[in-house]
Amino acid sequence: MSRVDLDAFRADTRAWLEDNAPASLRGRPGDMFHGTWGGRRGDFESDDHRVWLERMAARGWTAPTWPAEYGGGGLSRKEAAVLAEELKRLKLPAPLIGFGLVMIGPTLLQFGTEAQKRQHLPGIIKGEIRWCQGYSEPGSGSDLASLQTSAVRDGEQYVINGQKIWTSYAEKSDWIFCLVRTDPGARKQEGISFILVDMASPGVTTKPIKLISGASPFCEVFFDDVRAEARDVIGGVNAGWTVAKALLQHERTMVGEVFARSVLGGQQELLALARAAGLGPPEGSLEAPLVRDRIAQSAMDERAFMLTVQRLQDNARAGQPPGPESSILKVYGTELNQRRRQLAVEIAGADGLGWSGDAYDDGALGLTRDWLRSRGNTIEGGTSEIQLNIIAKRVLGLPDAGGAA
Amino acid sequence: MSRVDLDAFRADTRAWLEDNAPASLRGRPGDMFHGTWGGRRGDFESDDHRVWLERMAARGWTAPTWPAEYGGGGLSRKEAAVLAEELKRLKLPAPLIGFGLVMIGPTLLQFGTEAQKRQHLPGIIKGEIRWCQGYSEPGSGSDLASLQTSAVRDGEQYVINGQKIWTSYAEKSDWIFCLVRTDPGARKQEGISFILVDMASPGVTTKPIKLISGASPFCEVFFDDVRAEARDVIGGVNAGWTVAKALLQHERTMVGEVFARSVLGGQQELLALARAAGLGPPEGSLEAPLVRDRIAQSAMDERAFMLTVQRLQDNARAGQPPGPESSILKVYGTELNQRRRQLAVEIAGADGLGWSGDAYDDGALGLTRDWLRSRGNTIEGGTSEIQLNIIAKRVLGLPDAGGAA
Amino acid sequence: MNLALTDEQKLIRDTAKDMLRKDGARRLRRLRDAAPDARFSRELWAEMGELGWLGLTIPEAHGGAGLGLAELALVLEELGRGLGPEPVGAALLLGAGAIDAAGSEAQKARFLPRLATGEALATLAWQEGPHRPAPGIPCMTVAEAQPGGGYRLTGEKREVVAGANADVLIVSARVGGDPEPRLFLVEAGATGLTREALDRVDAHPVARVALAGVEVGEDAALPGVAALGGVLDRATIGLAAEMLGGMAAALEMTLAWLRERRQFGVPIGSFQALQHRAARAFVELELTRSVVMAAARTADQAGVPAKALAQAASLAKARASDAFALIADEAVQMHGGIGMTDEHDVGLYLKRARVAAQSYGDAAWHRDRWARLAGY
Amino acid sequence: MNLALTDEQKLIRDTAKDMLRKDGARRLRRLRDAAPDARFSRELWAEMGELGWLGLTIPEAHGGAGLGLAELALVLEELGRGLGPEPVGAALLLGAGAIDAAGSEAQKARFLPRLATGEALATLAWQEGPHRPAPGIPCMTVAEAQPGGGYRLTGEKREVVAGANADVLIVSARVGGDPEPRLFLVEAGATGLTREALDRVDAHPVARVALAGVEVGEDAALPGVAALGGVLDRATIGLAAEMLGGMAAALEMTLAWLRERRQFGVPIGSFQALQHRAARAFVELELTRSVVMAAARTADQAGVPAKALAQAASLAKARASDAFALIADEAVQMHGGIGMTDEHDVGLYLKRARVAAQSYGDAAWHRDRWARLAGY
Repeated sequence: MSRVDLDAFRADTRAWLEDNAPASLRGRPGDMFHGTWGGRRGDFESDDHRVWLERMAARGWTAPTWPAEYGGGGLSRKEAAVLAEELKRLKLPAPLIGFGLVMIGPTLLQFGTEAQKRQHLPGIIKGEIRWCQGYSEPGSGSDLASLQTSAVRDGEQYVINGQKIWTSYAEKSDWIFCLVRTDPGARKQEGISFILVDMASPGVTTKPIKLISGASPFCEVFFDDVRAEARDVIGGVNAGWTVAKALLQHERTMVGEVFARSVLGGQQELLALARAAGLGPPEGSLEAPLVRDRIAQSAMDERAFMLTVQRLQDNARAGQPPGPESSILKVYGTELNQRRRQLAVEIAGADGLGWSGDAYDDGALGLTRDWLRSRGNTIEGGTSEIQLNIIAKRVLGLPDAGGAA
Repeated sequence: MSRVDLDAFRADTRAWLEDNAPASLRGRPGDMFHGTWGGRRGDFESDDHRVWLERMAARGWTAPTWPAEYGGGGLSRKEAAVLAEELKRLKLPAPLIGFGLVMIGPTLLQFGTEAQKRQHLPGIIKGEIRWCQGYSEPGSGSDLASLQTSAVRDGEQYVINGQKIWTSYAEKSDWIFCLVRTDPGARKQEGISFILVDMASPGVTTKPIKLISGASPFCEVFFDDVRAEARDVIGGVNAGWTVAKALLQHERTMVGEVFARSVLGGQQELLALARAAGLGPPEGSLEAPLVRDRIAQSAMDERAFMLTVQRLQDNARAGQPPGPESSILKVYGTELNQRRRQLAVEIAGADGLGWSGDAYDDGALGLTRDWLRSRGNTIEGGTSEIQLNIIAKRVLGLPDAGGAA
Repeated sequence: MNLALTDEQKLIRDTAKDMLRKDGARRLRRLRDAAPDARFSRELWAEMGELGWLGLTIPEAHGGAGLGLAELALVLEELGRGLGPEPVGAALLLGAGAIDAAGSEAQKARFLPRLATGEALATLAWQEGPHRPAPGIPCMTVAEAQPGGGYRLTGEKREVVAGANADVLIVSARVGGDPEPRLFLVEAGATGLTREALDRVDAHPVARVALAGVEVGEDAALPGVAALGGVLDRATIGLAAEMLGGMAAALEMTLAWLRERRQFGVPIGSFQALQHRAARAFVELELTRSVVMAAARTADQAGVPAKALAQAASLAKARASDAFALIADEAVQMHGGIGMTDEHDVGLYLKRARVAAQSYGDAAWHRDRWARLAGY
Repeated sequence: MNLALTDEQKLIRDTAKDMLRKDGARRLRRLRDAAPDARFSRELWAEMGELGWLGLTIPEAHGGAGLGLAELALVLEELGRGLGPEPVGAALLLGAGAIDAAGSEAQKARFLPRLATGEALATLAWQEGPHRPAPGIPCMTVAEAQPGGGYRLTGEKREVVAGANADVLIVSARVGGDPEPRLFLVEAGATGLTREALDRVDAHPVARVALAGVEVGEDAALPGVAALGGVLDRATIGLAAEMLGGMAAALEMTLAWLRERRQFGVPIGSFQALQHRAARAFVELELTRSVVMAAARTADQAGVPAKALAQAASLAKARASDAFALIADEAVQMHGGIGMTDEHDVGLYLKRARVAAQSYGDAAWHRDRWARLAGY
């Protein structure tokens, strides 16, 4: 596409957004984890949020680069970049977020049959179906391929029994993409299938897991003679491991980028905390040199991390697709966030150690919870240990000692 | 021994030292690595040093607790402690240092036959024979038991061929205690013998190894059809691994304690460097808060380490013999020294980076060399990795994955 | 100073292990489900008193066992191992400790025996900001001498251990132009005294205390001056001992998990990267044990100079803070997902580690003090 | 700003790899065996000039290639990988860089073409103490304006890269009461100029320079004022690029050893503890690459504000300092005994890492500056 065409696209987009983006949403950009998740039970922060989703989804701009035939925007990468810039110009939130758009959708585009794409993609794009992920099991954490949830063929269906754990927002989701064992006799990676299951099916129950931070973003999901359709196996029966790995790599890149966004502004937050704790005047030089040094270190690490995210993206655009290097982002981004959350609590001192009650203000209570929650960052989405194994073996080519990753 | 007897011993000792310790040596306590090493080629800093060795050796006080029948002092632990206190009171150097006293001597006492003790201990105690250690080989570092130097029986002798490496002061030593393979067919730990070899034997050659610090404290030792006596095998033929391990554990404890002594006074050295570098006035508060924090950290780590050395000694005296916990001292003491040496160079800045020449004063040149030398501390005497393996498996009881330590 | 345990000390430790360590986490969970001001069981406290725990360091003349901090540290270590939330350290080292260090004979005779039995609980209200203050920052609570005798106390205190539950609060306050605060006994029912129990992340009992012109008699003032520093140093060593127990337990729990949990067909404890990290955690634990034991013994030396006590306390607390935080972080990480769940105890150690690390001065505060004491 | 390499940049890198990286360690060893003042090969320098390396960032109008720091950084990275001791970065960024940034057209025309060919070597003498000075510490070298025109320079400079070998020294000196120093051209033969080559641990050419009333003409003063900061920032980025190459090479050398060296019947690179440490070293390397590339591109932006350049330089240098030190330490440790021997190259990286880390401001200095620039 020529520069002239792109300029025209930008002008049209800008005009359309000015006409269609609800005024109440401008200046509220949101982030990857805070926004409209959609789904059958989807509730919206406001009617304007619903209108915004509907208008964007009608153009396929909830999934700008997906093919128009499935309801996507059909935009080129350059057009999508222009759209992103124009959304950013008005500080508009994404019309829709969630695992449909970033995980199962791209997986369906890569591995799905034409029929599977036609069946599932439109619901994702319109925000009608909210998805969750059924991977880990109590006995299968880092060693995911040892999973035991079984799926037994019965006519045109599979009968599923077993338990998943660490499923984000399972209780709010409509469908789940699952790894199940379809051939118990095969070597462990070879008997696994990737199947889609409607959470409304009889026999599916969910139970929230309370974390040390007090929140319950994860669930256990139990399958008790749950029937799923055989046509919803993605990538072929007993070939699910390939699909799963592709999705995991995608997840790592996403998690890294999410952390990249979430660490933005860390310096200002830490500075404000330090000044509030009496470690410096409202403006100007901080009087606590050790804290000052740590804030600077954190800010500089944050900037280095952002630049690394950008460099991998620039390389990808230059034709060097993201490989196992994405593990770098996962390892570093999550540890950076942990260091920042701990530093915030340390700066706040006793004010950063509250659990509940009026004696602590909401910001202070958030510090405690965010610090506790951050400890899970290096565990979820593939532990740091697994990422380091991946870097050592797949990037650095160090010899295998057997076992992990 | 009663307190009264001990007091009498103290009075006698004090009187004897006052009479016999050369005045020129008082106030010069020395350390584990700087002193009189003795040996056939032993040269002495001064005649007084030679006199001091001869007088102390005549009483067996070069090895105060060793049995008098081999020339040792025959003192009880409490008497030996009194002697040490009285030596310290006059700040006298040890009359003799070296691997004879701290490594092969104790090993002979534990594993030697009566004939072996009678043959070798007196020479150690009198400082007539200087010893070195022949353990590592180019292909056998951490995996010591894979050593290849061969010893083939020939009548009452063994014929030795092979190469040792990292032998401290081999070129200045008279005898070497060696690990050699006497049964090439046995499993690797089971075909090893511990043998004593006269360095003057035909076929022994040494070659110094130049380190990155410029010094050459280590040598390669080559054995080319060297003949050693079969009676000089310690602990039995093919049973050398047991002897070697006991000696290694002793070496670790010793190295830890040496580092304990060598780190003493680190705070004052670092402070003086910081003041000299303009980071603070000649007295009083340091103006560089980050450097000040690191000096305090280093000083506190040093103190914690010293207290741990003391605690293990106190436990040993209370009947809890030192076990694999001595690896803690090796790991921590060597890393502490590395941190301190690097901090010294960082404080000195460009003044701490000289290699030679009048532009740098001797103290400054020492900073550079000591820093470089310290990098080897975590490698020699069993790498930190090996020590951590030992702690994990033998102290913490974590399961073996096969392989190392 | 001897850093090996005596037989008597081993006996105390073993008894504490059987009675205080056991069930600590269960007691903690029960208390954290209670309202913040109900996070103290008077029955259990009386029981502990009956068994002699609460008089351990109180002089025999006042009904205690007259033992040293070296012995109490073993008890606090066992309490810390089991996550026991009872304010034994604060009661003995801050409450009874302040009265013992600065009180008159009459005050000691009046309070110490009741504290030793657990009939009453005393604590010390000294902290005023979110951090231990830097040197030179004065105490803002003031005690105005009243014309008719006695004092009128005004100010706010925070992070008062068991502050909502104590029968007696010892309050630091400045008198006139004196830079050093004095200590005053304030009984629970005093007019103008309000106490707000806090719900802190570790669920240990702690409160904010406000004094709005609380009037106390002449006999409420402890005569000893400049005693606060020593009392705080002893309490700091006590906290470090509790932390030592916490980190030891968190590491042991983790080692057990490393042996038991299997992935990729082997126990995860056979992975060398985890082995080395566990070994490093153990090294830190052992060094912490040395400094805590040395600090307690230093405190027990007759006539120990204030500077030596302060150095020993700072050494112990700085190291305990860093080591407990490291070990608790590693413990959660090595437990994986299960370590992040509320139902697993390892997270309770993580929470206690952070609170303890930031109490009575964090590691950086104590390094700063160490340097100051050493003259730089 | 795009952080992917263009095809032209890849070509430059590959050419530098073939010509500058190769044999660097051999050249370094040869030079370190020479006397300190002979640690520069004029023949090799002229050859490098002929091949175009020395004019890379000199404007085309003055005989250079007119390329940016982004391109020069790739060359310096390759030089650093091979341990090449030639002062390419200093010559281009300090010597030619100062003349280009602050010189008059006549000065540029006179010097730059000779620098681009390698016929002459220029460097900058700015440092006066063992550390980069904290803000507010004035330059102690003074330039007294002479009654008959021209200046008289008095002072001492140290850590002058290639200071004993340069044909032209650009000297920073204060004029009258100005707080900011100005820059003056001093040619090698000047009366009153003495230069002492240092034998530094990395064996790179560096000297102390004394100016005992060196008289220079009016035309020796560079007219540009306040240019020193920007020149140093660009040189700092250049040094970070060289360090990036050094750490990359040290890590690659270590990875090769981990694959090759066998103990306990397996390659030591199969031990997970070493794998994880190697992986962490790689993460640090990759982050360093990002900040170095970003800094070079920032410097190349037309009209970049001084603050943005300073921030980018500090980010790059702080990270490069810490990462190179970490990787060099790990490289020696993982090599084991052989890594401690003088004959193995890995120790040369360790030495260079430390010198580079402590040059142009160490990591703490640059964090301090980052905070200052950000207003805290």
